[in-house]
Amino acid sequence: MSADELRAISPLIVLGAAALVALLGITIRRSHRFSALACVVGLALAMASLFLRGSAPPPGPLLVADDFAVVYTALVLTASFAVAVLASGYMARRQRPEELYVLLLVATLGAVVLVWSGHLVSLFLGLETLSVSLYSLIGYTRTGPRSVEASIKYLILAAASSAILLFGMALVYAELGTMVIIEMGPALAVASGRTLVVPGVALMVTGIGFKLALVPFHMWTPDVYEGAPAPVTALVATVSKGAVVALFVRLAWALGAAGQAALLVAFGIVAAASMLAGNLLALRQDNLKRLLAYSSIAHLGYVLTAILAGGPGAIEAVSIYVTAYFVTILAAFGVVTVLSGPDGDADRLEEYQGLVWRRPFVAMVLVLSLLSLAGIPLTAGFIAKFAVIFAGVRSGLWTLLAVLVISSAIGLYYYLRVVVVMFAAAPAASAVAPPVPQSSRVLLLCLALILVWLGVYPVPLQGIAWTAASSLARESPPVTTPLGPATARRP
Amino acid sequence: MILGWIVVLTLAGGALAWSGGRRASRWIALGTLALDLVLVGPLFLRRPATPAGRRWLAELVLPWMPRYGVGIHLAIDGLSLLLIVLTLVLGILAVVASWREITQRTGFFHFNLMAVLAGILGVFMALDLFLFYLFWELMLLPMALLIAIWGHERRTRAAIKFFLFTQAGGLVMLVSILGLAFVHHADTGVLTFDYPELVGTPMPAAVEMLLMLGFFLGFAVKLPAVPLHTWLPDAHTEAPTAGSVVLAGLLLKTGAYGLLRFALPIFPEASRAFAPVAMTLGTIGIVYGAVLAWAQTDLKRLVAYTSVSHLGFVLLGIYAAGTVAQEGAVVQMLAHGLSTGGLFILVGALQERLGTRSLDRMGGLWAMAPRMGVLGMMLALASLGLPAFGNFVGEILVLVGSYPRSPELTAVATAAMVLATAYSLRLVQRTFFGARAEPASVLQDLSARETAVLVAAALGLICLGLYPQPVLDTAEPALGALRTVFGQVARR
Amino acid sequence: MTAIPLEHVLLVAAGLFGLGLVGVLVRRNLLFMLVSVEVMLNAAGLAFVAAGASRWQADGQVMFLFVLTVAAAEVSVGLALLLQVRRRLGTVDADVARRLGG
Amino acid sequence: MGSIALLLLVALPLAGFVVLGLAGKRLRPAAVAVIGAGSVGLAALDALGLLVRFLLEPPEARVIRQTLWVWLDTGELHPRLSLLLDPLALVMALVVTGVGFLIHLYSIGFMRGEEGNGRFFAQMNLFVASMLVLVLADDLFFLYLGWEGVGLSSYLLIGFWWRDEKNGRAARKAFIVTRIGDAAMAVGLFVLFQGLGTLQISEVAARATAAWRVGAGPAVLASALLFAGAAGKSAQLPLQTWLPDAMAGPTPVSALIHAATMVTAGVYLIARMHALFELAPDVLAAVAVVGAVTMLLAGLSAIAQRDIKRVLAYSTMSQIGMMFLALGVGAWSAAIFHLVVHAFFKALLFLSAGVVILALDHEHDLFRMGGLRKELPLAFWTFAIAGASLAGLPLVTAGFYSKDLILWEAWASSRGGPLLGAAGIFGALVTSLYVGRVILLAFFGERRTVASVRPGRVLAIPLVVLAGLSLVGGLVELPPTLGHAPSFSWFLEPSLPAATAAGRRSDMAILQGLTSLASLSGILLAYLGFLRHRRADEELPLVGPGVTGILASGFGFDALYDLCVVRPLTRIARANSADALDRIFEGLAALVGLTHRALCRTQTGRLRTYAAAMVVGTVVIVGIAVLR
Repeated sequence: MSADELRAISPLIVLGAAALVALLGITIRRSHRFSALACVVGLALAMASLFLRGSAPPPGPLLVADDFAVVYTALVLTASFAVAVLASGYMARRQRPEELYVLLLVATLGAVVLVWSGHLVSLFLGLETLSVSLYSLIGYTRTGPRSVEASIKYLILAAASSAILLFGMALVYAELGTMVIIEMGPALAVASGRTLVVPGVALMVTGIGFKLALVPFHMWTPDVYEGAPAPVTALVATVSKGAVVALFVRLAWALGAAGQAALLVAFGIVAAASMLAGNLLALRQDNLKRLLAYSSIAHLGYVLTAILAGGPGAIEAVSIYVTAYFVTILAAFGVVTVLSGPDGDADRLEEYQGLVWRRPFVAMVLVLSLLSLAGIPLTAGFIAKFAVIFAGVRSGLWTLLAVLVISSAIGLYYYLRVVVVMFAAAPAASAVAPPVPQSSRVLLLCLALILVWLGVYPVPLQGIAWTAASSLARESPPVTTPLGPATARRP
Repeated sequence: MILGWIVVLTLAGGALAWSGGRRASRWIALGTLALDLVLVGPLFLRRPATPAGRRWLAELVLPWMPRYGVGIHLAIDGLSLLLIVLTLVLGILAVVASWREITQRTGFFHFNLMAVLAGILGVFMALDLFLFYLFWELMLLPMALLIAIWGHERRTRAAIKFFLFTQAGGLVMLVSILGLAFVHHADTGVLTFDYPELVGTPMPAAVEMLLMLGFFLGFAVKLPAVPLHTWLPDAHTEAPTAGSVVLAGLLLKTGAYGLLRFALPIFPEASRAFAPVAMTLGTIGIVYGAVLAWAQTDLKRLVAYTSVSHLGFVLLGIYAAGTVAQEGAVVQMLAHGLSTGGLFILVGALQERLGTRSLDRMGGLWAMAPRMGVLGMMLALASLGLPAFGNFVGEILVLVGSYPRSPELTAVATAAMVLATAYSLRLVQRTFFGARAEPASVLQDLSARETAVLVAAALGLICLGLYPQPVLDTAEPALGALRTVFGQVARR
Repeated sequence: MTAIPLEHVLLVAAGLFGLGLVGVLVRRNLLFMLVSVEVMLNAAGLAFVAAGASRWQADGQVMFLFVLTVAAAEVSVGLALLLQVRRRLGTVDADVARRLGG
Repeated sequence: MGSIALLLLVALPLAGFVVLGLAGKRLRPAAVAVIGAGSVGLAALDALGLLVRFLLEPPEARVIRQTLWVWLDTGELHPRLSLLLDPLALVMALVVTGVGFLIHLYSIGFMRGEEGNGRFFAQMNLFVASMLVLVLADDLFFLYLGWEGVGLSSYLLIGFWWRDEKNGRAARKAFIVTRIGDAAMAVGLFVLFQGLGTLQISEVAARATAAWRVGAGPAVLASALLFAGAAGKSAQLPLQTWLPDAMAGPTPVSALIHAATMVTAGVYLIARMHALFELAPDVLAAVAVVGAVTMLLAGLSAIAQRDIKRVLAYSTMSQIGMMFLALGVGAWSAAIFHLVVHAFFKALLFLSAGVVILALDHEHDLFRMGGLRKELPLAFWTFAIAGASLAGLPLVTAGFYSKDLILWEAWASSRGGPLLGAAGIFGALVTSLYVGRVILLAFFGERRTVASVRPGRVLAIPLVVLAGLSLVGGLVELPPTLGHAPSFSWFLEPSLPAATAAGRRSDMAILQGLTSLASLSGILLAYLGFLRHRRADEELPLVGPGVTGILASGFGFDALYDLCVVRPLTRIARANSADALDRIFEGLAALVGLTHRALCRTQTGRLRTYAAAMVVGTVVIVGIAVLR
């Protein structure tokens, strides 16, 4: 492991080190400030090291560090940073908050490994590190029965799904003989039969589908989102899903040849079902966290539609969508976190009645994020939805587009319903929510500004997304992918 | 360059009004709109002198999203200039009319009102289809908030219904816009959303019809073509006075403007084939709106349904294609804006004083409020299409223009004039004449402010009725340009 | 001795995997659900070992090692959570813990 | 100089309307009266001045044109607000302003002390201005503006006493029924415009004769639609039901609008567009038949009316039917002559009836009047003179000459025939019958009520003047058999072609004898039926109560329309007032809500349900992947 190889994987090392420091810190003297600081600084250093890696590729086939990986890693790190800041405010009033930051760092480490993985082993390891740390994070507020129930549900189902994923990988490996994702494409082209590969890929998709909460595997989402403490829900909704989306895109790109029409049809059904079910389930939800859970199912349906559109344009659309989705969901759950008191999270809709007149700043951030989720212009959500429809029209996925239009029309109802409740007259006896900690206030402000800035002037985001898409497209072997016509490798 | 300033100024004015106190916000809103009108003024004077070559009175082109071929392209010709002036005038009337009515959170109220007006101004100026769609969606949210926060009894339901209807239509339009862009891209290899370049894109008939229908659906929801109109009565009834004025006077016109600007010129063949269906829809709208207006007991719902009837004329005129019919549609748009805006202000004043909108609890108000009676009578007569008012000129031109295209529809539309008489006179009778339903309540007449607003609307209608030539001259070059693209449809 | 053909082993692994899957569905006690998940993981590990063996590559076994470690980690966290469930919800029965729903 | 006078003609009443409209409330009643009556009076003088000017000039020079401004100019449609004064228009203007001024004088006395006096005179001036626009317009669109303006002022004035809901309903009925005619007329204008490319009245006549041959489709369609418009405004079958209810307005309004001027607008329109109508002979025949039928039905109905004003309303309808008959047979100038004479005696009838009504404190029922001869001598004599002229008392009254001219044309002209002539004569008989009945019931027999108010001098002047005109008016047009001085039709020559009926003078004499006999026997019958054998139960002699009911209700048209048009439309509208189309979207929303609830049930919260869903999902996906 030469010096520059070490530098190549420096972000992972920094994250690991930060987790250790935080852990040791707890053993010496439990201080919430120190742990939080360690976590935040660790993430910041990791982000910095991400750009100071130098040009050398990471050693061995396990990890791949192309622009695509860098973009998604940056996203994951910023999301974790935001969650850490939110958690510092949220946990200040709880007992024994320090362990959360360790778990958070480990989860982030797992996510980054997942994003960088170019090999089945690193894929599995990244996924499991992320999952295991999530189990305990979800059940962190031990006192409430709901979060414990949520965590055990998540554990059993996640474990089962990763087992399914593993079995799928085994079948694929059995057929193709290689575990390196990039080599799978050519191996597939040369492979004799497809008897094992197709079911293998199908099983892998199920494992990934669970993490992305696509329709047949979505049922855990509302319970976990409602049960878990608010910052952890934000983590689950953003980091876990974002990393897995990156992985799915990389796999889909590499395994393009294997995906016969059958798989595409299956994916189409899943996407359509996710969009419709997500929006329909959220229609008259009175619990804000469950509502956001269902809406995130629908949003992943839109992402899957974008992926199905195929070609580098699709990857660009997905990257734009994921970025916008991250910022929006972080803002939304940030508000929920800030409003949550020590006795329980602020998830009942009545608590948000007339919020605009009681807590104007916080309410406006939530309104902005809801509008972005609904895809109203001048918000990042609109640019994202526009990119997805753009990709869809380009590849002529008319049925999926029709479902997208119908489901987002349905979606408008419940987003607007919440907004209107927030603008309604404030009830007389409304519980006075805890003051907003300074750090969370600054974070929410930044998120809101980014949200509007991306909506008004999205060109830089589109640039970044295009660099990510083209870098991924460039590395794949020159195989005609069914996900779209042969695309020009150099833009 | 003024165009950009007008939209920005309106939004800035709104933001300033939000921060200002209750009294200040009104004056700020009024000042901004007046300033906009001053900015637009010279354009109006420069109207006939547009140099032959240039089609646009004023134009602003800025890069925005080069990768997607999206740019900020604002431009106005005669047609959009007229509608912009109408927007500003009705905006001022709305602000003045709700001087006393809005008591809580007036700052935020004026912010929303200015945001809606900015959105509408943007719609009339945008030439880049993406930008057009952005402004199209932008004007919905503040309008929905106006209804939801300051509305009457069932305001939440009405606000959400209004929002859903238009958004769904908008989404379908977005897919059509993208479809159009890709068809253009496939044909010329250039990805752009710029209207001048997209016009005249050759495309197979089936695709053209499909895309045209997407556009038509989006606009038909806004310009309420009959089956898609059911959001209108709820939204108008529950909206505050200023909301109703802006909703009826302006938002409905964005649909008609969209048809004239985008649907017809970009898809000439499909529009020509679709014209009979659209004209029939228009005529059904006229009759259906009139019959329903006649049957209402709630005053605001009655006036709302008259809008459906009047806008039916506009739809008939647009698709009857030909100088006379389309200019009739433009005049009808302006006249309807003033007459229905005025009626809503009057109804708002009545609701403020009597606390009710139901006709059964009104009657015999002439004795106590003669000024309100006279102005109400004039506006009702205008809406039934009495000559010497703008509505008559609009309707007659539409009918004259549409007669050669289809005599039967024109006959039915003319017969609807009788229904218009029925509902207008019923409105006047049940509010001002007959016995007093509630003798106890004392009703003081219109204040100087309200009288000034209504007199302004009435005078505007009379000028439009007796001397509409300046309006026709402004609209003619714009419609002429659209028509050359849409081809000589109407047989002379 | 002749090498055992890959298909046979995969069948066994598939059978084991199916067993684990059914276990998760059928058992009411959370503990046994955990156990059946472990069975599924090990079945997948076995498949990996077989795949590796058929190609004379060590990758399969390396993967199996990782599977073992991860399975261990999961079980430990799972049992810890199980204790919490027992204390908080008073039962270990999967169907009783359904306060979250709708 | 002429054009300024022409402009002034319209400007004066308009100015009166604007001044009274804005400042009516603040002016004292005297000032209101001066402005109101004065403006119309000056207009009358102006019209007389123009008449003198026309008489001094040779016939072909008797035209003044004045264009105010081009109303609008789009594509090939460019209607101009332009006025045209030719002999026909001048005659109509003279009637409108002359009779109008007299009625304004009368209403100063009649409306004294009424609330809203300013509003009354403002609306009366608006009516005169609109009627003048209608009569003087040279462009059919400008005429349409006057046409609707007249309809509006009739609506406003019928509903003048707005406190009573009944008046409001009558006013709305009048405006809506006439608007049905106006809609038809509008479509007629579109047909004309599409066919001829212009709506300039003089231009239309020239181009129509050039472009269309006799009986051409567009010509027939356009004239039929214009006839429908005329029938609406002039209360002819089938749009006549609004006129009797229009009596709800003050009596001067009934006199001016629903007797002298507005209801004759239809006659003027057809006369003005005679060139177009000549291209559609069967439409002309229809005009004649409708005129005759309306004359008879209205005449018969008038016999059975209890309300003195409704009798006069049906009488007006009947007399206009006679004018339509004249137009139908091509006797244009005869129709206009009868129009003028009818304006004099019908206005007088209404005004004298007004005196009686005022005297009996707004009592309209004939059977509660009686024996007012000595009480109100002025009213009695003026009513009798006007009644005689209406009945067409031979030689002495103007009515005789105008009615006889029409009957002669109906009998002898090429388009007429014995049937129409006979109908005319029978009409004359019925007319004199109901006139006799009214006079006898109101002024003879024993007195039932005490007359409280004596008519002031201001009321008396118009009555006397109109009485004179009712008698002397006929001398303007003497038939060949009686001195042969057709100066009236000679005066109208440039605008309207002269009557064509050629026939031996002896036949004309016989006909005149017949009509005289008819009117005298009518009066005799009235004397016998209503004075000598006056029935106590107020029923019509000789006929049973059933027939009286039918006649009283104007042959049941009101009930018919109510049954098959008004009631069903109201029921449908009320049933659908909640907008059935809304159900579609409400249903859609409900459906979505339903699926929401159904899906929510899948979220049971049980771990094993989620696991089962996951497994099923996996199996399905693997199945699709492998099997497809």
